[in-house]
Amino acid sequence: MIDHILSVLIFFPAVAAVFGFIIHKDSMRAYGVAVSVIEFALALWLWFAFDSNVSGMQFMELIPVVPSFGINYILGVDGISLFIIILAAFFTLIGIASLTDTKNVKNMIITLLFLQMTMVGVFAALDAIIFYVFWELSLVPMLYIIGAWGGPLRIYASVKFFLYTFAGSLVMLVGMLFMAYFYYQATGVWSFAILDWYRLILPESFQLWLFAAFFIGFAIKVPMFPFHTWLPYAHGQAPTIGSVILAAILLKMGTYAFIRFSLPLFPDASVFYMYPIAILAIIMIIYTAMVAYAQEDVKQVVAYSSVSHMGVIILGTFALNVEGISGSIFLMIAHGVVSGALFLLVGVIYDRRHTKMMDQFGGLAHVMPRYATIFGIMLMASVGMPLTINFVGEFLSLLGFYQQSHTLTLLAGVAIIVGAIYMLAAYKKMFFGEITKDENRNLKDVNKRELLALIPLSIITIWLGVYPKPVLGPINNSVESIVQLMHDKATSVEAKIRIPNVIEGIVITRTPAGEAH
Amino acid sequence: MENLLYIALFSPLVSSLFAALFTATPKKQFIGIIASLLIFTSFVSSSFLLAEILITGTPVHVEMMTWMATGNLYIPFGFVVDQVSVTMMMVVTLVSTIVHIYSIGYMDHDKGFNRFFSWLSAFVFSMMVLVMSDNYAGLFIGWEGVGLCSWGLIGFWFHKEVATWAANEAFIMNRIADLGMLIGIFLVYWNTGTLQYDGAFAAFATLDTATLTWIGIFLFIGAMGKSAQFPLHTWLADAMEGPTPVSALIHAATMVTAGVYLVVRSNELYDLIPNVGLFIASLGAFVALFAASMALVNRDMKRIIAYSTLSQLGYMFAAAGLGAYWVALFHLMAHAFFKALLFLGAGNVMHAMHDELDPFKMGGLKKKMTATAVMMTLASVALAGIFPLAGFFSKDAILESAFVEHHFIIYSVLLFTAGLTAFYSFRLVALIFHGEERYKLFGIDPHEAYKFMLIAMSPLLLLAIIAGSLKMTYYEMVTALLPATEYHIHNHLVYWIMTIGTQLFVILAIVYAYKKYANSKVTVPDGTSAMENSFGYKLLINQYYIPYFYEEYIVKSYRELSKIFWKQVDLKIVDATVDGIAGVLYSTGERTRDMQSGNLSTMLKWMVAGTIGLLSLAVVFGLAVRYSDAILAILSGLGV
Amino acid sequence: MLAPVNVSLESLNLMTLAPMLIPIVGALLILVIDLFKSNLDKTLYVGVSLLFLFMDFFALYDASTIFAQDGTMLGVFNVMLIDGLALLSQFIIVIASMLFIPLALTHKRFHEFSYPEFFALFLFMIGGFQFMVASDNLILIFVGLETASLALYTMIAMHNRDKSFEAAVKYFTMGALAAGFFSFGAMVFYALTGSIEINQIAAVLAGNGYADIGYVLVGVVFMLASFGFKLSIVPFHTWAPDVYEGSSAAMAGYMSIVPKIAAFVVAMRLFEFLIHSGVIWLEVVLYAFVVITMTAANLWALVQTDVKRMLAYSSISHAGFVMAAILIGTTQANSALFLYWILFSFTNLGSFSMLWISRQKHLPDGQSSDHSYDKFAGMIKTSPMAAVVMALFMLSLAGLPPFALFWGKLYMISSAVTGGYTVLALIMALNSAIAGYYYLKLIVYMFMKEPVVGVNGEVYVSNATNALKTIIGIAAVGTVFAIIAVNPLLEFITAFVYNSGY
Amino acid sequence: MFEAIAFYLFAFLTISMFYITVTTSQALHALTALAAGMIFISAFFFILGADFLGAIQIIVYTGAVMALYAFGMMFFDSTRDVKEKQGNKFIVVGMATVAAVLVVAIFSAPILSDNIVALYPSVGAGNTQEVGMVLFTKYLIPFEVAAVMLLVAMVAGIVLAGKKMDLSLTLMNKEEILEMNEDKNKKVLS
Amino acid sequence: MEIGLNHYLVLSTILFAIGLVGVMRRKNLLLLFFATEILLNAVNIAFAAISHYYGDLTGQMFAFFVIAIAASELAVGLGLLIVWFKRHGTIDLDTMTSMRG
Repeated sequence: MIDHILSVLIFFPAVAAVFGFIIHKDSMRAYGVAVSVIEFALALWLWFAFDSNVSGMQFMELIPVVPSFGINYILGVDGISLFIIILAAFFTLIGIASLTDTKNVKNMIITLLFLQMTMVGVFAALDAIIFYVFWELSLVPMLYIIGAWGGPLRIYASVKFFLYTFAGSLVMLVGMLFMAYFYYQATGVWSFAILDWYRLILPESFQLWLFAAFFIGFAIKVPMFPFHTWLPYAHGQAPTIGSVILAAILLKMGTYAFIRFSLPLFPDASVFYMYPIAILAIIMIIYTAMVAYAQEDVKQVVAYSSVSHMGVIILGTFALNVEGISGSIFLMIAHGVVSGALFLLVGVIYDRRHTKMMDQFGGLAHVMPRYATIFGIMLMASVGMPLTINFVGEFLSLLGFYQQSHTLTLLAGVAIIVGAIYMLAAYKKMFFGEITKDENRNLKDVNKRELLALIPLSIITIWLGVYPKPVLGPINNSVESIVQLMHDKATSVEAKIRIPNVIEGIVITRTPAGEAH
Repeated sequence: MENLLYIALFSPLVSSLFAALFTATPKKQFIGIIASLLIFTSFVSSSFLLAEILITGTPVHVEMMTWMATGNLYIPFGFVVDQVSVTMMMVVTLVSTIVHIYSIGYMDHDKGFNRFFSWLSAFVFSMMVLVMSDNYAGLFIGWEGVGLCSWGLIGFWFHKEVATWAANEAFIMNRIADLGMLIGIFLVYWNTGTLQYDGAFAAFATLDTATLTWIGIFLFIGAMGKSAQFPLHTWLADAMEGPTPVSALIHAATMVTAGVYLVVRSNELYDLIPNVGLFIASLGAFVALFAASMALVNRDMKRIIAYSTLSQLGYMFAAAGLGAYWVALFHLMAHAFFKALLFLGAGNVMHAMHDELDPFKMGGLKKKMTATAVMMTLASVALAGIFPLAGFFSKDAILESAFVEHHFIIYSVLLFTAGLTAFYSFRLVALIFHGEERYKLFGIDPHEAYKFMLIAMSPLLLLAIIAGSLKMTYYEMVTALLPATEYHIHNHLVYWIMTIGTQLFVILAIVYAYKKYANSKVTVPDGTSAMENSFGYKLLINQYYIPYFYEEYIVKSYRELSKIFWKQVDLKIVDATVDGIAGVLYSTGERTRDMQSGNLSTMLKWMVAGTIGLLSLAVVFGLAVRYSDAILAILSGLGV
Repeated sequence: MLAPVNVSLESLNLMTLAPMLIPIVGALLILVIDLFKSNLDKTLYVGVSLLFLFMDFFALYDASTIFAQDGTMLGVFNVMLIDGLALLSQFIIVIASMLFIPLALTHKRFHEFSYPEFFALFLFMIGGFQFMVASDNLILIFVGLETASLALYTMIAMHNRDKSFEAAVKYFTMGALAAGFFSFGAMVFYALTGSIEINQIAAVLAGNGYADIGYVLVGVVFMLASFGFKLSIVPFHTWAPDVYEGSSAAMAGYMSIVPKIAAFVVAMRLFEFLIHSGVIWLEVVLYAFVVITMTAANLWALVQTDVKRMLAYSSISHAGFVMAAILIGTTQANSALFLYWILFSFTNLGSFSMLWISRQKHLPDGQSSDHSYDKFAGMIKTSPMAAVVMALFMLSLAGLPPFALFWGKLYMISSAVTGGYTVLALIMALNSAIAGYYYLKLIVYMFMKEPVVGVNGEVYVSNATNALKTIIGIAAVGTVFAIIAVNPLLEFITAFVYNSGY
Repeated sequence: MFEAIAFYLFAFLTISMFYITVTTSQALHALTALAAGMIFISAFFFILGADFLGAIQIIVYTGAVMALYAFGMMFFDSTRDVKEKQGNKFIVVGMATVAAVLVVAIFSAPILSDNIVALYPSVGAGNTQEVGMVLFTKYLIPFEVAAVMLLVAMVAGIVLAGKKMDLSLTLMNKEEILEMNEDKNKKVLS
Repeated sequence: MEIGLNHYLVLSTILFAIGLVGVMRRKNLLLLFFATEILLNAVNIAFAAISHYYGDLTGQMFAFFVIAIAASELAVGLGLLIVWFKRHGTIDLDTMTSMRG
């Protein structure tokens, strides 16, 4: 089974979802929890079976699908995707376990399980078309979740989410087809396998165009400024569980794809576009942070904060060195945990008050101290307090990018200021001051079910902030091989300089650590 | 030794977590006691470490575990106890132990008692991490950690709008500086390949001055935020909204001095870039004067002390900037003792006065609160730098170093400030403890604080008095690590003239303050006197209008800009473009759907029209092909 | 005096006629049965039709095995041309017909199915289309086309509602005009080359290097107009929405597939050689047609309020999309055309059938047309299975992977990419995104809106019988599991197309 | 010379006849003009030596088609003036003129092709025989398909014009259909 | 003056154009069908002429089939008109606008 663990991880939830149709709705939640616990256990097994010292792909599977056109069902996992897969399993579990009594809970759980299939699929796929299949397919459950359980503008929000992403990814598809065609021209064989594409060295002019095509698809998903406007609507209207999964996992698809596709396939173009993208990322960071500050709806604050943080991830990715890329991958996980938790927290208060407007709150710390504490922890993680999970990622991303540009990093570093501004302002509005609204006087503090979701997240937030090594180690190995690949493939002189040669680099440093202590 | 180090480091953390367990439960006295005991444990361990260092002179260095390692970056949790850090550890643990004990009494009636100790201990832990770390990243952990705790403690009474506002202001201002710090760290990493102090310092020698200057500047920006140097100083006065023990510990004795610590710690860097050092010194001197001037007129007891802190921080930076690192550190230590004492005394007064802060509404309190009055007076004497108290030795050393280094402007500014310091300190003492008992007008019945609080304060009193005598011992210890610059004015005459002159000047200021404020004519100002309406007074009482400027021009414009970004740019431009594209497509469909009129005749006409359109194209194309040569000839004739 | 003609029977290769003759014989049989005994139940005729279609299928299978061995076959004085295109398109025609005809077994009674003649006409039509695709002689193409069209007009009218007559008349009249265009175009080519056989025309034109480019273009214009009508290329598409709306849903679905594939094959035969000989004008015009048809039809589909009309415009858009294959003209593109159309057949037939099973005789309250979006509101609550299946079809039409049409789109766009039509590939991709909106709209109605008050669940399956459900089931399975079939299909199609020289 | 005179004469006649057909508001005039035009066209066929075609033209068009149209006209009661709302006449005439001018412009050029080979050359036998020869060899299959087409047309005509179309099962509900069936049974019985 | 193929082609085109005029302007469906007959007849002339000038019978064949097609179309067309007329009492195509957009 371990040989096919990725397929099992992908299709187990889907099969379970199909069987879910025959489960009575009263037992559905138990069923959903059971399935997601098994899935999470499988994901953990994957982690234990994963050999952290290997930088390449593990647990590879290959089944021909359309061999004459080079489409194969190829799966594999490396340090980059491993943890996002685990995160996906984890958040589905948390999401189902903390699901409050919504209408149609059965449909919701079935949808979530399907969504899980697509999420795991995206991160495990090593064939561009299979990747694309899962990538697109993930839109459908999310569309349904937003559209069926969302707020008053849910239909607008869900359709916008779907179409925007769909349009972008179609452009990306054209890019993929081009890539396959170039591969065909070079080798005489059609192939959509990413690992095959890695071996292809394209002229820079081609790289530029292809990079742009892929970029549109990824950038909308991330979402990068100025393609981000679907996100506030989607988050604003989605039910809590939808926002949690959207922020924690779905957005990561875009940034993950940058690392999986754009960088190793187009090293020269990555260097060429580094500054424009970094500038976009900086606009994302500062501008959306300011927009977040202006929000009146706490969920929108978190939503815009997501965009802002994604900016840092993008910046780290385009640092094009091991520190930056590792940092950005770590930040993906970190942001997943933290923003997921924040959305859960917003959901907690929404369940009680049925509003997300901050002026309706105030002084909540008096009546909900536990809630305020957990929110505070996540708030501090979100603003990048050291020893929380976010800091590691943010620090490494910015550190990495500093090698490429000092000024831009300085600008991007404003993230830690503006991030603190909107977050603290929101926290102050919600939790501090006297209680002004009578409805808030008798609010119940977080209950057991909510704690069940929030406590593990808090623990992870601190644990990985203090001791990121179990995650950072495997990431580092895989990233080193990718950076090396980029360095080897780069054709332009500038790219050769910008992308460090890892093998050489290792010799220089690594201050001998006093491991004896 | 490692165990001692770990005990010193982690017992505050244990204390914090222990108290945190009870945050949601009602007040429990034993939590305060246990927390104090744990902090005391830390103090004891630190003392042992100090003894160890004094005896052996070798630093204790441990590496606990890896924190971050990726690419070439390797950051461990490493801790070092050397002469510099042990000084800080002693200061921190001692003052915190006292503040913890004091707080048991001070926070007696507060329902956030448990939470308070959790935060306070967490602060101690962060501070310990800050001073003990053996690398910049670890320092940054503590750096941010103390910022966080400061936020939590300033905003401790979160139901008060001003308190939470001040907390956020402090946090955000510190963040601005932290960005500088972060950039400094990046620069260190990319230029030296490591963030460990020893590795980085070793590599600094090989770097060019420009790079070093940048590193120095950015690290100092970080220090400016934490130590509230101009222009990031406004948060410190506002931070006085927090409980007074917090002000004593964080905003006087420890956290705000972290900036000085950073400069001292990076002395090998700043030694290489004297220009930056000079800038630091100048800024320090400026802040010393600037803050002292604001303290002259202020009518808020805690704020006066806060400005005094600010002013003294300026002294420290002046010293550090001039290369007299050990002097800066010594002043830091001495200042910690008497300033904490001053604050705790102010806390007693506040308790007695039911949180009244205006010294003009007090007066004559010495009868009711003799112990406090004595302590605060002695602390003020120490602050003013009167022989033989602690302040004299440390401040005098700073003045001397400025003089010896021939920075006479700095010297004179600092000297003048010393006079101001004496004046405002004794203005405060006079207003509080002497003169008419004005508090009676407000129907307040003051009483002395708990005895154990006073006892807890006594070590500080002792140290404020005798710390000066430790100067040479300290000098010998710390110069093992810091540059051993001893400032001696070789001409004895000049030395004596200077010392005595300074003393006289200061005493003059004290006497003037007493004369002006310790008599019975002092009344509660009502804003009508000529002085209160003078330009200078207004300028000072409004803090040079700097907070006003920040609020009106920076905060407001940020808020407005945010609104504009959201309402105008995001919704009306970015999003509207997206929706606009969809809208254009849709309305194009809507407008052209009339083509499908449903009338057969129209349909037939469309078909014919289509054919004719094609025909015309065909003819054009056919002609173009047939006469292509001619067309080309014409075109070339036209010069196309 | 004329010499007597000696023709050996073998040289006629009469076997090439078998697939076309089978449905014609079937049609005649139905007419004869009706003569002897009227008032027989429609199930008999459905059965007979299916039987003959199966025979037809096996005849085709037989022919295709021969083709696989011997290559292109000519027959009966070289009028018949059995090549890969002919076989592939006939497969599509016959299979789509087999999927269509059981839809006659409805729960409600409808006028057309009470006629035995309906089934006879249906089989005649299939025969007509088969002749049309299996020849490169313009006369036979014309006659086959007219046979099929005349039958089709009648079958539409036999639905017997005002709208269906209106549809039939519109279709007929425009068809007559198109027939005029076709004959004029054929005349021009004849005048140019003295021949009306496409390969001969191609040979002659290539021989003189397109000296009479003006004439060629006039011929091409009229042919384009004629096939533009059949393929519903903007601006010759105007009949399509009205005719789809007027005819029964099942018929509309059928019309969106079968006549078009026949027309595509002829268009491919006719225009491919022109494209390849570098008639730039044609390339430009086709490019414009493809883009305009895709885009404009999509835009009109956006604003529809009736699902059937939306599907009609969507079919136009899909036709435009597939037209790209003719423009690109590589083997990959032509294979993509067939692959696309096969996958499209399943999905589109499925979605029209979903409309068919929800057909009521009378409009529910508050609805202006048979299949307005409102009817589908909240369907997930009233009949979840139907909603899910319909959503599947919509997603497939939108080109969402891994459903059927995605693979067609993938291969088609890929062929554009390999053919060097980068911008076209992008336009095709973006058009899919625009199209996403209106397919999504239906899903939104079904899944995210509350059911319209007073409509109960039975409305949606009012016309359902097991036969209908089976057909929809087949279509759904084909749509969902297309991923498995793509590879064998692709290999099969590519081999056939390649061996036919396209 | 004779050929030219005949050509121009008949060309003038056909054009004017057809012009009348499309412009007159009298249906009867239109019909007559159309029939006349058809006959004049057959004259061209005779001129061009396509005797068989000429005969067919007269028989099929002027005989069968025109007769059918005449019946139709009587049925539709459109023997009198036909009132037609006209939109923009300019568009109609303009478009047709443009079309004609464009095509004429091209067609006035001679065909340059020199490699045209007559596939089925006239061998000097009578036109009818030659036509028959080709029709029943090469065009046998189209001929048969045309027969099917005519059958389809016939069936279509019968079905559409039949009485059964008067009632629409599509629009009737169950009860009405049952009732109708009973009526029918009664009729059969009676 | 020799009458060449071009003359016939031009004549055919003119007749075809007249047919188009009829198709476009006629609102009475019966008269509209007349116009479609003109279209086909116009083409027939050209076919016969080409056939004559090339000495090839194919054109006549085409013309022959065109006539057959015209006849069949007529049958179906009239059938449709009859049904419409029975219901609506008119064969004006302006009455057929129930579907639009």
